[in-house]
Amino acid sequence: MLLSVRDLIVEFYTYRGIVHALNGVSFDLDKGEVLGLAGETGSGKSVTAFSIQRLLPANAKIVSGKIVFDGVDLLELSEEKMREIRGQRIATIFQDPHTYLNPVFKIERQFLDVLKYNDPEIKALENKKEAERIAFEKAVEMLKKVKMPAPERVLKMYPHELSGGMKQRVLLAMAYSLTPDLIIADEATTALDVTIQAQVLEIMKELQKEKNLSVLLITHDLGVIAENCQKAAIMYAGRVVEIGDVKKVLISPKHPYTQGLLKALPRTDKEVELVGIPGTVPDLVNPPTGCAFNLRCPYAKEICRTKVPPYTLEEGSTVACYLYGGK
Amino acid sequence: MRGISRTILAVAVIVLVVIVGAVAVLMQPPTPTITTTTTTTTATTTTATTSTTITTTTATTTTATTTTVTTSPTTTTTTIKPPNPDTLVQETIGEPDYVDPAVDYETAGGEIIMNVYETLMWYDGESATKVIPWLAESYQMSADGKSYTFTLRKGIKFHDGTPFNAKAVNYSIVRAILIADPNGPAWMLGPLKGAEELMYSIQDGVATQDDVAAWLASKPIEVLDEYTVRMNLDYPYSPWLSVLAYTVTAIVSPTYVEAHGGIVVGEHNEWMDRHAEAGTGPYILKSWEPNVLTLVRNDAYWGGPKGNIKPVLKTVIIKGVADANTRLLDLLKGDADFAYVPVTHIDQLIDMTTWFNEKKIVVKPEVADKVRVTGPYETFNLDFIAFNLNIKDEITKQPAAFQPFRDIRVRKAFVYAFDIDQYLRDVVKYFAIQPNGPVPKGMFGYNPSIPTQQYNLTKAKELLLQAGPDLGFSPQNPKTMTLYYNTGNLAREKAALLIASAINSLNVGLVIQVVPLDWPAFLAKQRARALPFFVLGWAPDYVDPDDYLIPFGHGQKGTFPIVIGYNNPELNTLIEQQAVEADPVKRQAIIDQIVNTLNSEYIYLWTAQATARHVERTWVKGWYYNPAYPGNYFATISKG
Amino acid sequence: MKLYEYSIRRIFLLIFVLLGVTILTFYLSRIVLNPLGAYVTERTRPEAIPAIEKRLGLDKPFYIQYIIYLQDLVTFNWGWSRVAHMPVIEALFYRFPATVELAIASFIIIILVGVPLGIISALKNNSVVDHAIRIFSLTGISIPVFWLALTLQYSFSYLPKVAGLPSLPSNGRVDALLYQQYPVNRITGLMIFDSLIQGNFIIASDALLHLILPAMTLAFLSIGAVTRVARSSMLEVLRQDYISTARAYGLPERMVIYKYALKNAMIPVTTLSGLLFGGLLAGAIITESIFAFPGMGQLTVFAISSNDSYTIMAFTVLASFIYVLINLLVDIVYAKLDPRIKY
Amino acid sequence: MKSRQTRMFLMDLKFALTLLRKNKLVVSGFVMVLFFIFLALFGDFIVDPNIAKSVDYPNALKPPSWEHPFGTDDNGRDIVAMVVLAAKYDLAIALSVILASIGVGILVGSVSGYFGGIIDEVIMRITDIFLAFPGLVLAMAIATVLGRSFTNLMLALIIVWWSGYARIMRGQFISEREKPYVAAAKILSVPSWRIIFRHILPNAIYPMLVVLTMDMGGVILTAAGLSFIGLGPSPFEPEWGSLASRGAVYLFQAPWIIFFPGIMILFACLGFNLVGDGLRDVLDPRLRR
Repeated sequence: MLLSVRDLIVEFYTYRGIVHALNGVSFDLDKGEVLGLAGETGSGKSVTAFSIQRLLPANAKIVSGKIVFDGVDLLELSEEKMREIRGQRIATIFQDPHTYLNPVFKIERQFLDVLKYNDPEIKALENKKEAERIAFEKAVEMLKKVKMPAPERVLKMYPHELSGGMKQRVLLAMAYSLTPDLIIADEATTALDVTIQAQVLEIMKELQKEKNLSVLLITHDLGVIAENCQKAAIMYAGRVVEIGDVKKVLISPKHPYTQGLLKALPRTDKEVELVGIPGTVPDLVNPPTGCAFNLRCPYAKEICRTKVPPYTLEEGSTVACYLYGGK
Repeated sequence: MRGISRTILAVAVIVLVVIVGAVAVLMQPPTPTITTTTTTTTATTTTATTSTTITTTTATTTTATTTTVTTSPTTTTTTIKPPNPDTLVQETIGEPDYVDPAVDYETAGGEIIMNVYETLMWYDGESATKVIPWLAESYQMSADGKSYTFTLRKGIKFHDGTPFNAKAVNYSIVRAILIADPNGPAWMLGPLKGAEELMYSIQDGVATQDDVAAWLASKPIEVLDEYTVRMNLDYPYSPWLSVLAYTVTAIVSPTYVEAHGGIVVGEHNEWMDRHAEAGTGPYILKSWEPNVLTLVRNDAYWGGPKGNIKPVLKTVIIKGVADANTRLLDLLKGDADFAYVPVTHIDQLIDMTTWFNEKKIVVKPEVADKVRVTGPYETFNLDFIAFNLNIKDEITKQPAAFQPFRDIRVRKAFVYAFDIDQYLRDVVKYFAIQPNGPVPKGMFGYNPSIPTQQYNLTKAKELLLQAGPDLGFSPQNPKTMTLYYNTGNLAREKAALLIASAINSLNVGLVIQVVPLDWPAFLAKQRARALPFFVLGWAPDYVDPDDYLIPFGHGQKGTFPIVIGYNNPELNTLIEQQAVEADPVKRQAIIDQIVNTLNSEYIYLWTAQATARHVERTWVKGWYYNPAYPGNYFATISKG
Repeated sequence: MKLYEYSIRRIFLLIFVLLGVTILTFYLSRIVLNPLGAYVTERTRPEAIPAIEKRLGLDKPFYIQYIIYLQDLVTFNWGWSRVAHMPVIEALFYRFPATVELAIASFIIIILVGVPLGIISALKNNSVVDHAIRIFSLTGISIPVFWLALTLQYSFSYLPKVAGLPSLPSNGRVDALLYQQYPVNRITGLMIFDSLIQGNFIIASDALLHLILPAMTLAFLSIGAVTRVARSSMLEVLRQDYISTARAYGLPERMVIYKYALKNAMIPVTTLSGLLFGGLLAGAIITESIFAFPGMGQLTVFAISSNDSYTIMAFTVLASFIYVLINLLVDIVYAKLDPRIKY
Repeated sequence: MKSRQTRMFLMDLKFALTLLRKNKLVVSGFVMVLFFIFLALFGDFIVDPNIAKSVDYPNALKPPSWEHPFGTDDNGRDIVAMVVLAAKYDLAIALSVILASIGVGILVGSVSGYFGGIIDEVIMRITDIFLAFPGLVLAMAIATVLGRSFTNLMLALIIVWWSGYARIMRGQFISEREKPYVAAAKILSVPSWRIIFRHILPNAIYPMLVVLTMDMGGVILTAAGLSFIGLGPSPFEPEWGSLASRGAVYLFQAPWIIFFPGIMILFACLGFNLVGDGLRDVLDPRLRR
């Protein structure tokens, strides 16, 4: 098992009070596997991504839980050790390409710095000039891989001179150039329009296959998950409510929330009447007791309102709901 | 709320500590007794009185460390050897306007001119009343007193090597008249034949080349031979010899001036304004940097009339230092040999109690071995407040509606309201005496028996209450008036404040505001007759009562009567009579009559006739005081 | 639009602004202040005044006077400075380098102290250090200039002298006596620079000593402003996404802060420092007059107290020119620093 | 619609106040400002106002003592009394200059920012002239011609101060002008002056609040500077700046004349600046962590 997250609880300290962003997130990710993490905005998807990388902002605190990566609990690591893992072992691709590249440096500078500090081969070189040259070549090679036209010219340009799609490809190239074991794609394609989105996902799939990487694909677009992931996990109000094989979860959803989500999804193959989920996403400053979804769940029982439902295995998917046993 | 009250407390505590700490520290300001490292064989004791350091770092508390080390000063008078014996450093205020004798009209420039150039007549050492022949050997006055013939000394050379002769005398005086600077001293040469008329036409821009040629042809100054020259006047003028002792008649080397732009009618010679190296005097102006003038010795100096003047100092540096405290410190540290110490700071050098009681200058023991303070010497600087009888509105140029000073009771009341004792004791610290009229003490024509003005607040209130109804002011409907003074002069500012607060305290319906004005703006308002009443001063040109009676008394020609609208024809004729009266006894009688009439009209409130004092290091020798000198005469000074 | 065209357009606007300034200056000096004041004393005969006006050309109608004034301005014949006793342009030539030298000295202190303080205060946000720095910088901009100058003079120059301890000089630009013995001939007018070239280390060190107190006074006032801008812009930048990218890609924290964050944060700081330097160049009026530092500022104070309108006009035109020029330079530098700016 | 907007505003205000209360610096700044305002309002009751109009040379330049905790100035007046009386003048000059300048600034800035084009270019160039022009010279000209008085000092400061605000307001209006709510108002043919004053101004004014608070201190400092070079009011109109600057001549004999008025200026300005600095953090939404 490459990555296993157990009961991760994260809180944010703001002026309005303590926001319980994650209330016990648990899931596993195997080597070479692509896990889709879906949920509405505010369900804690990005917080999970940032927690894995330990890049949470100053006012956030990981209360408890374990993130075991390749046998090592990342939460115990020193900042120095964590720095080595970031980039070399775990890479992240962020959502809005426009703001994730430093505006005042050319692409070349940023790309080469990343390589020089992470790529073992380049790090070993004493001669500065030599390191630059090899890093440059590697960058060009990676950019070609992500089907970037005229990579040499792109490297010499400033971020604001590139389009959104091209910038995302640069980030992709940077991420993959370090051959990490795990790629976290946090809404990596949401900001792009559909045609570019498809191309980028295509490139990610090829790179993933070629290097047998495992990918944690975070998105709210169930369609993207259906095409690209083997397993899917549905998050709601800071907890994973259902996780399992993508086919099972999307075609025969167990958890009422997943069912609600799917019902709200327009289908091309058949006529269907769209039904929204009543109520709104709970306020995380004082989350509801028991199962967070109980206010909006049609099958909610007394127990749902009092006790947090445990995970039970139900036809190959793990689900946290009292409909499926568990007292 | 608890958080807030704690911060309020914290802030209050910090503020309090800063202020209380400062108050404690400032209780006794350190008197500047400087310990000097000396080079003499007998080491002097270092006397360090309380030295307090205030480290007022921002809002944090003040740390006051007071170290008191007082050891009794040694009784043996130790002579401290000056660091550089042949260079004198003088720190004073301001800089010359120009150093060209033909145009310069203030003391800073006068000091340079007096050391670089020389005049036919000059003062004999310390006496200001007697002028003796200097560059001239002897002179005869014609019977009608309208012409003077001078035989000049032979063998004197200008700094540029050319000989001093009658041609140079003629050239120098004619030059001053042809430049005719309206703000300059050339008007004093007015009595010379046709000179006044020519100067007026030059100043009015109507003089033509042939007017000048005609005037020169009329030979106001005749060069009889190489070393004799005769000057012809339009009318007998007894002060002419003292005019010839004024810097405007300083003799310059014609060859040097011609080589540097010559004479242009009505225009300054910009080179001569900035350079003074073409005279016959003991020093030459070597350089003029911002605030620093350097004089160097003229080794070929002819020695003066008695042949006894041999300049010792090689260089004299005159530094303009605006801040009095710095001058004082440099003096005490030995970086300066002369320093102008104003009244506000003199109490750090001399023992004020002996000065207040016995009017004797005694230097404080701690600085006695370093500094010598001599004086008080009478100066002829007269400060006064003048009342405008015909106030004009500056914009409409018409006489203003409210003319309080036309009523003699108001003028008298203001004179009574001025607390002269408080002014002399606490403001000018007795470095001035109360004048009794326009003629300053120490000048011919001064009569000690004339009574001085008295301070009597009750009488002042009485008079103002009487005058109030006639002039339309009363406690119920008060009128405000503005008293102007020129910024920068602290003594005049305090005189204005004193009279203003006195009148305001009477609350008879007159409210006085005090407003400072820049000098040029003050003059512009004065010319426009817009100053209701003002504080000002007058300094002498040449040492003669004529130079005071005209400006204060003469309705047509007097500087002040013109601007305050005062004209007493009878007084005008008396003033003209005394100018031409040769017999001193008769002249004194006329002058007394003039002064008494003027005082009876209460036109002026005489506030002070300043007395000067001289401050120098103990190692300076050979300095002497003459009220007529614009500055120090360096030729007789040495350091040792 | 290329940078070149942008500059041309800005220079055209600059000329327009300068023209406006000359009109205002002309109005002030000729109509409000009446330059005659500098040429007429209490001894001048009233009848002589018309001739003086004619000589100064004051009797002509205003617009002609203005045109003559512009011609004089362009031909650098800026009239006679009564206060400096020399033609105004010569006075400027003499005194401006002194102001420049003081400006450079205080600018160096401002940047070396202000920027690091701002960054530290941003990195340790809301900590005790941050509060201390904020109080220090806010005090900097709450102290009256002359009060600070006089307190420094009192504590570092007067008291040590009284107590016989070594003290900092607080008067003038170099010790007159020392300058007599080791004269330095003027090349650029920057005392320290000139003396160093000529190997005259005595004067160089003395000039440096004389610079300390005035430069410290000037610096203390502006450090506050620089620190606050550096702090707020650093805080702003640290929250940007590209910083988390840098961290996510394992770049060392030191590099993330001092290379990636710093360059972005420095943009607003550069603009502010440019403006501050412009202010310093215009002459530290009060500081120069307290420390008797013979620069433009001191001359202006003398000119104001004796109403010498030619010197005041020269100072006004020079100060406005510097302000406008510095603004242009700051904009251009801003464009160089931030590639996103297009014209 | 109205109540909801005000309710939002009140909620926001309450929220801002809670933030302010937490920040120690702001509270201490607030205390200083309150003390300054208290002195200004009640000065004349605490101390007899005609001390300022009288002179008493016998006990001039007396060092701090129990009778005169702050010592006496060169005209023999007790410095504690003068400092208390001066607070009124300083508050008056600060308030009047700021209010007048913001008034003019808004007018000029809004017009040129909102309309843009030629109007903007012309107005901005004129503002540039005033920005480039050294305020000192203007103050001097006014003081010379009209004489040195308190009102003239105020006038001089106003004439120069407004240009800075005009520029800031213009910048604000340009950025607000692009916002959709302005376009919406235009479509509904709302008259432009209403758009400017009812809609854009409330949003544009926020950043100004910080600048205004800090400039309150700035005005007092500039006035003190002008007093030092001799352009301040006459001795009968006590103002901290002129009180302190008159002490410069007596620095070494009587340092207390400069020290105490200077300290008052420092605390007053520091107060305003602390409050302003705190305000900036509160008003800047992204900094609300």
